[in-house]
Amino acid sequence: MEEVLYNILGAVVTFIVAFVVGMTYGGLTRKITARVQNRKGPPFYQNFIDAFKLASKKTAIHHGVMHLMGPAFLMVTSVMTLLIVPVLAGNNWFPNLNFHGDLIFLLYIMTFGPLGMALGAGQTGNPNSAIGVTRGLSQMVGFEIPWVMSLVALMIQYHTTSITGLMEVQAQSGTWLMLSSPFAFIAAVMAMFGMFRYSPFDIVGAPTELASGPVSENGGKFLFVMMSAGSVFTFAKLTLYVDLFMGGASNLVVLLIKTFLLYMIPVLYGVTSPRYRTEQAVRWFWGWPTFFGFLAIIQAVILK
Amino acid sequence: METYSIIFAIFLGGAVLTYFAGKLNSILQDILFLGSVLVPTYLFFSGVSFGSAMPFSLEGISLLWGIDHYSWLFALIVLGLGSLAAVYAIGYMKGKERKGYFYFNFILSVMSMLGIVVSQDLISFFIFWEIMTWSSYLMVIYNGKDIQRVGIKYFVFSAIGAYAMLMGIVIVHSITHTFFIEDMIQAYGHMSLQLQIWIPILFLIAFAVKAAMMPLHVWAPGAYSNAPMAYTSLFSGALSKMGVYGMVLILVTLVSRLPQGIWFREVLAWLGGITAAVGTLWAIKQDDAKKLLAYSSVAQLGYIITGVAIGTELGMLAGLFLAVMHALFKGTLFMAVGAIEKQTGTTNFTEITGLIRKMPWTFLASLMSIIALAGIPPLGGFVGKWMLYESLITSDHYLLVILIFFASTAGFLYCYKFLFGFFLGQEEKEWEHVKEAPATMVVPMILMSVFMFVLGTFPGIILKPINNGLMDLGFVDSYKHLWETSVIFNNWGDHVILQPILYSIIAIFLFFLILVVWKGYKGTRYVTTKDISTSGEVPKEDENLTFSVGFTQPFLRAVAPVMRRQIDKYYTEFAKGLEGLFEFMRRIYTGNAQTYALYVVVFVVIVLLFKDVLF
Amino acid sequence: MKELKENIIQRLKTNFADAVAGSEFSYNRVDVHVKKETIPSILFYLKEEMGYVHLSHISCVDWLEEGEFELVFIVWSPVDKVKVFVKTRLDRENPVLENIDMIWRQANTYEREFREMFGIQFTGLVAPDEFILEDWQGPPPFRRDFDTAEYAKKTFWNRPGREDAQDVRETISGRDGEEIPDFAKKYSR
Amino acid sequence: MVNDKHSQKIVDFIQNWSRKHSIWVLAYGTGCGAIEIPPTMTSRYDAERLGVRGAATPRQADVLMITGYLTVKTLKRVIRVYEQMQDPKYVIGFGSCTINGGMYYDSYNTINVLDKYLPVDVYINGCMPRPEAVLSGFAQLQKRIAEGRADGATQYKENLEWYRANQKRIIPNWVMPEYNW
Amino acid sequence: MVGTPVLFVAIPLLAAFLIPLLGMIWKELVRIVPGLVLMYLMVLSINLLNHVLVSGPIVEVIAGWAPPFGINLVFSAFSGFLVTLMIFLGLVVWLYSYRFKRNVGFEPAKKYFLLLMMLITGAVGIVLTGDIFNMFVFIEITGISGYGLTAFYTGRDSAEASFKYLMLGSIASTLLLLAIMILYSQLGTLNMAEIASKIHTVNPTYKVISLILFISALGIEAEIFPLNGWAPDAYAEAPGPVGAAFAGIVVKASVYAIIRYIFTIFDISGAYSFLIIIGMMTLIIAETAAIRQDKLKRMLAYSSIGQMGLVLVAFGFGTEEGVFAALFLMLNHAIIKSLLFLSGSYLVYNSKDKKIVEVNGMHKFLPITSFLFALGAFAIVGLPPFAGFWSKLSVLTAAADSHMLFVLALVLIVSVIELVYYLRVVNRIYFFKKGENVDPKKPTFNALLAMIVLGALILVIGFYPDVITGVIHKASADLMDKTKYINDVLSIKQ
Repeated sequence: MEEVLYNILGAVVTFIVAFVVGMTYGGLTRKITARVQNRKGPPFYQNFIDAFKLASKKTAIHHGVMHLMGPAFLMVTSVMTLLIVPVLAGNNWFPNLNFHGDLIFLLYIMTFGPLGMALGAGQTGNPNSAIGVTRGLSQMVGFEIPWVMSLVALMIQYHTTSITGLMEVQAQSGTWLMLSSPFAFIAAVMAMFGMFRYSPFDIVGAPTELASGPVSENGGKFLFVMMSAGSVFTFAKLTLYVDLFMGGASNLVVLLIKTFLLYMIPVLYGVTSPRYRTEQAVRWFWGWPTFFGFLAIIQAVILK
Repeated sequence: METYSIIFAIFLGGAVLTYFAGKLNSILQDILFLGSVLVPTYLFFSGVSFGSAMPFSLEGISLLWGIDHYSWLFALIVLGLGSLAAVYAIGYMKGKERKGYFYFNFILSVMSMLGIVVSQDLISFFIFWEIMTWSSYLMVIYNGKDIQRVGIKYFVFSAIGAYAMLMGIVIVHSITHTFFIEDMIQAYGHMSLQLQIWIPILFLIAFAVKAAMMPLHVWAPGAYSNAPMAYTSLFSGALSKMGVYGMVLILVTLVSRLPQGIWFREVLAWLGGITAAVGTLWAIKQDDAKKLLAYSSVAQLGYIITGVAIGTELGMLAGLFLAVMHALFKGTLFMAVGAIEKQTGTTNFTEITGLIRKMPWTFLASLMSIIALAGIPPLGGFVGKWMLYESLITSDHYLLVILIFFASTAGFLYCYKFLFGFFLGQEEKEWEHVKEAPATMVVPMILMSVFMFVLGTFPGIILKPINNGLMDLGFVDSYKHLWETSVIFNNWGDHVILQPILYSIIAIFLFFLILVVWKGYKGTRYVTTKDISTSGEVPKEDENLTFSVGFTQPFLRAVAPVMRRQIDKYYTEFAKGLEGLFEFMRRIYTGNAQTYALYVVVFVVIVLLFKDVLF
Repeated sequence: MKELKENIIQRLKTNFADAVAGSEFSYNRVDVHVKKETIPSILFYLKEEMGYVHLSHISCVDWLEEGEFELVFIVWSPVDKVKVFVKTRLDRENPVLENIDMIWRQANTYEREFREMFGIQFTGLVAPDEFILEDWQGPPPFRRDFDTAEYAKKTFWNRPGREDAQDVRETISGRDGEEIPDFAKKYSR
Repeated sequence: MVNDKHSQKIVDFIQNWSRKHSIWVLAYGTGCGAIEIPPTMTSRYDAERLGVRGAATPRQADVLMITGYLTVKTLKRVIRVYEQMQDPKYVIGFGSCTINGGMYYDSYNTINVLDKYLPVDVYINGCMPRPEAVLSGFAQLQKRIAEGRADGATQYKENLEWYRANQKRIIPNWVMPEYNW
Repeated sequence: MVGTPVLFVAIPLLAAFLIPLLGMIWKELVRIVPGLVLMYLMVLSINLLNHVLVSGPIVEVIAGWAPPFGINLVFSAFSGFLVTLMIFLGLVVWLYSYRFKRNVGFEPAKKYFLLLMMLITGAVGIVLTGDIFNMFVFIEITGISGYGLTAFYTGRDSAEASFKYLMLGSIASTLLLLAIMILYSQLGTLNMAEIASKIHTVNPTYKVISLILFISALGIEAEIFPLNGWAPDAYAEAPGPVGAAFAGIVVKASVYAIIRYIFTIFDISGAYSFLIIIGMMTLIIAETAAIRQDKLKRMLAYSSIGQMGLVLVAFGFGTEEGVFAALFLMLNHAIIKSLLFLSGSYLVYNSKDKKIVEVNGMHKFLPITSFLFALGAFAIVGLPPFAGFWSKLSVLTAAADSHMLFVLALVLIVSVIELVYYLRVVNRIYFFKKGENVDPKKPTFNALLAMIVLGALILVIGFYPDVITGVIHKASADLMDKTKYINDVLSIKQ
């Protein structure tokens, strides 16, 4: 019983850390974007202000049950992902749930939220929402291919399908997988562009085009929950990448440095790129990233 | 073994009686129909024991009916889904014409599928197979719509498959001189290599046709969407599983003993993967729910075939588990479409929108089955998908797993399209009158949703029978028991414990539900979907803003080069060529007496000239 | 070119008795005055027989003093490279003309505009009532006897005492020669 | 605790502070003034440093900016957009046209005074106001929010009948849905 | 002993000649007498068949001359089975056309029944006789009545069809006579058993030429490709019951003759493979031709030709299994194809062109007829659990046991084609809208009864084939045993 309480407490702490870090990263992204565009930009805590404002905003209307539940779906996914990904190796305050974080399970639980959210967006009846959802799903089909290829390459090379297994491999050999399986890393990073939906892959939100897409009918508290879920999700995904390719992290500072560096790749790529069309984006993912995925698999088969 | 005779007698008698009862009283007909499906089901599960068989003989051929754990599993699918679909059909068929025809064929289909499962000899297997084919064919043409194309295509493909199987059967018979499956398995080891290769191929063609495998799947979309939905749930859920049943039987008992069997498996697995991908892409393109689900069925069967074809224990478990799940969720989905069709009169996404508040239970059932179909935890579909991927990865199918994953991810598009098209989007005045379907239609759907949920957390309930069945078939693998009641393993030792996942999902979900939704629900009120941000424009009452035409166009543009090649077209070209040839043949008979006389003379002369060669 | 123009006028005159040539404005323009009953037939003739396939414009002039509207149909031929101005006059009190949008589909838009802005009725015109003005209740606003300032004053009445906004004008005029503040200097180049 | 005046005050202060520093402007250009928004937002004037950023839909936005003249036809849409926005919400009247009609004072189809139809929290004068003026307008709005004086929405609710009467005076066919926030 | 085989020839022949005379007494007798005769013969044949199955064949000597000098009739298990089948079909056809007179008037009905009885006489005679020249005579009787029946509707097309039949029939007679001449010149006997016992002494060249002539001659009657040009026209233009009679009686008799020559009389082993070749050719070309037909009866005719091809293939295996399959197929084909002709002719009864499109939507007007047609269609393509399946299975099993996998595959492919064109018709009957100027005619009660009897037989054989397979097994064993036949016939003494 104590253990369970301990775990729950740890989960709450993990969540708070993820929330704070994710929000800060968001703010930093805006700042960096502004600097790249020769602007001063908002302060790095701007996202917290926005979130707080959204939370304090009145939310008077809804369009039905699925609309109400959409944010909850998203939050569940974020938290589940966070709980399954080992945040800090061997640290009791950041437990993973009592089983191995299995990669395939993770891949699927990660789609749970966006689909639930999409249902919420669908019920609002806004055409922009539906367009955004289909774009998002199409893009997902695009980037999941290189992403899965890189994961499969790791799995077959090291004969394990769990994250902890891959972390153990790195701990034992002493080298990060991004060095020993460079192609897998490249493919995964390219897939990451799609995952974080920064420009040129921001076709889902597409502010001037789709009126922010799926979230267009969500204001106030809905948007607050989505924003927090997004932040947590961002952190969870970054942690997953760090665990898989950068040997995990033993303390929070190292984790922050690694995740931040990783995060900058899509952000910096994004601020200098215009937006793709949907089919262009999908095809982009089936081009070079998939090629690197193939290379990763070939390497894995050779080194198996 | 009286039970078998009684069961089949009830089926047959019930079918005929039900047909004629329609002339007397509609309600009596319904009761008879239900009785003639449910009573045999009860008798079967209470009265039939494993290992006992009923031998008898017909036309000098000894036949044998019996059941083992493997066939029991499929009997469970057939009778379970059959009973639920029968209950559903009562509601569905209310007020429709040709009720007797429908009931008759429904009962015959259930009977024939059970017959296939209990047949321990090839002849009764084939007879029931053909009864299944024509009874389902009669259902496909039930609507009388497009039958010269769709119906005949279905029957021709089925017939090609069935005749291939028949050829296999008689070849086996010419060697063993009995029709028992047991004897075929015994004798297989002593056959010549050529026969060892050809006999499985002949059988697999038949099963591949029924399981809608590429490139023999072209009948499926039309047939599934043309049959009445109450039957299609059975058609797609159980009838297509008969192909899987036979396939596993052949793969395990025959092919696994062949050194070259690995090629069979690879080819089948790849065909299954391609089927999944192609089916998914075409499902994405459809604007009609029936067609969408039909292609989706093709795709799902692709997964199942891949699972059973790779042939490791995990793969077999995955394939058969997915088969059970597919019966559940695709059955439910077709039922949901049937309910919507009954209530609104159409199944086109571009016409219907916003039914969620009108048909909440149907929506719930559809949502559950879609989640299961997409393979998202915590429902049962995930377990099957997980095992499939793990089995593919652990058995070194690296590229196949990518293909399957592609199909599965792209599947989200049509999953969402289905839910969005019917239930979400703008609520329209046109559909304001729509009510929830009657209880007889809703209850089976909800029941099946519950099963899906249970199987998602405790897959062991069904994995154990699957495992027993595989053992009964003589399936040998070095890894034993890769499952527990709520844990799934792969053979590298990685595992997922399902219970805590479910609990944590439910806990977190409830937490946020209460925190956000409930709090929000109290403070908020419902507004119609006309009240959306449309740049200030006020949508008119009859104006539908739902985005439903060309829903997945961007994605389809991305995959356009693949979609351009349709297998159906090649078949059509081939058929056209054949018809041309036949036309030429027909012209041999000129209708001219002189020509005929000439033929006679030429015949006699030629035969006389070549008499030394001929005689 | 001159011969061509002569030829055009000649042809129109022979076919339409009421056609009167107008004064000459520029080298590629021909003006023709007709009665309003002739408009459909002359336009049709121009399009089908003489190759004036392009309807460039239709304009309306309010001759308030003469109590008439003048409608000008400008058609153009890509072969002749000549603009023909077909002009007609309508009674201002009861402006009715036959609909010609079966000759040129795009005439429909012009006709709707004239109907709304000038109150000219086209017999047989099939189009929604509203064109640009939603819920318009006043007189047709493009007629010269429509006093738009008065209408605006009446409909969008101003704040009492602020009708002329004199104080604002004074404040603004007082700003002349004011120094530019520092923060603004950086940007105001 | 909620009834406690002091804690309520603190909460109000924090809320106002966050609202002040996070102003999401609905991207809804009604007139020629819309062209002044891009320079305000982009590198030269960079309104984002004040927390001002664009929002795509009324549901997410805090501020409705009436950029320039407002025709009768547009007014209808603007009212609808305003009513779709969620509390707290503010209106900025932008340019002379919103104040007294500006150069369109005698036009038959543009309104003259915006605050008869919508509660305006801040007017920015000028024809057109330059981005500096826009920024100063935002600063003014922030000040009013911080002081808790930006209560246009409350006024609108309280005096709904008067506003409705004015609106209906120039939009005779009132087909809009009921007021919802 | 309740009767002798000679009655099978004598009674119908007598009845045929008496029919015009009886018609003078009472018009109704014209259509009652044939029925009575056939019923009597039916009882007789069943009795005899029972007897024969237990105690061996009956050899009847005519005019007191013992074989090999006199004409003899052999009622063995094989021939008895066929005779019973023919008589049964004759009975069904009679039942079906009992009310014929009411529609067509007295004179044509008189001719019809007369010719029908002659047809049965001839066919039964072909099967029973033990003398090749006698067989020639019976073939001529059959042929002449066949020409007459084909031209029954005295129209232009009927006459043309009849003329084609007549022309090819004359060629057949010529060839047959030639063949008989060759054999007689070599052996000096016409008795089948005698020839069979002496055939090994004949010069192979004469033997082969004689056989080829026999096959060519009989092949015309048995509808072997390319000798079957008359068949589609004749079937299409003759009345429905006549089509059934052709398919069930005439063709069966001709096939019997071919089989008798190949299996019993000649000892040429190559003949079996020749049977397979021509059988396959017939099967493939007839079925592919059938799919492109637009007239119902013509389609059925081609289908019938194809089935006979399959029968020849089954005989061609030369094994007892093959013979069993062929006989079973003949039985099923006789029943099912008769049913199809009988019900099909009502489906297009009043239409002008007898096109397939004119059966559209008939199930609403002729529910039972339509159902029976569908049943027949399902049965003839070999769908279980109907009768056709078992015979098709036996054919396939026989093929597999003879290791003729190529034949097996071809038969199955052709089955798919067959399936397609039958399904098209059934779909039309049940799911298409009725054409506007089609006026369906309700079948008469006895016609319906005849069809229902056939339909019931299909179901009975389908569900429980054992009722008939015992007899067929014995019949096939009988055919295979050549020496027994020779002994049985030649041992008869005065």
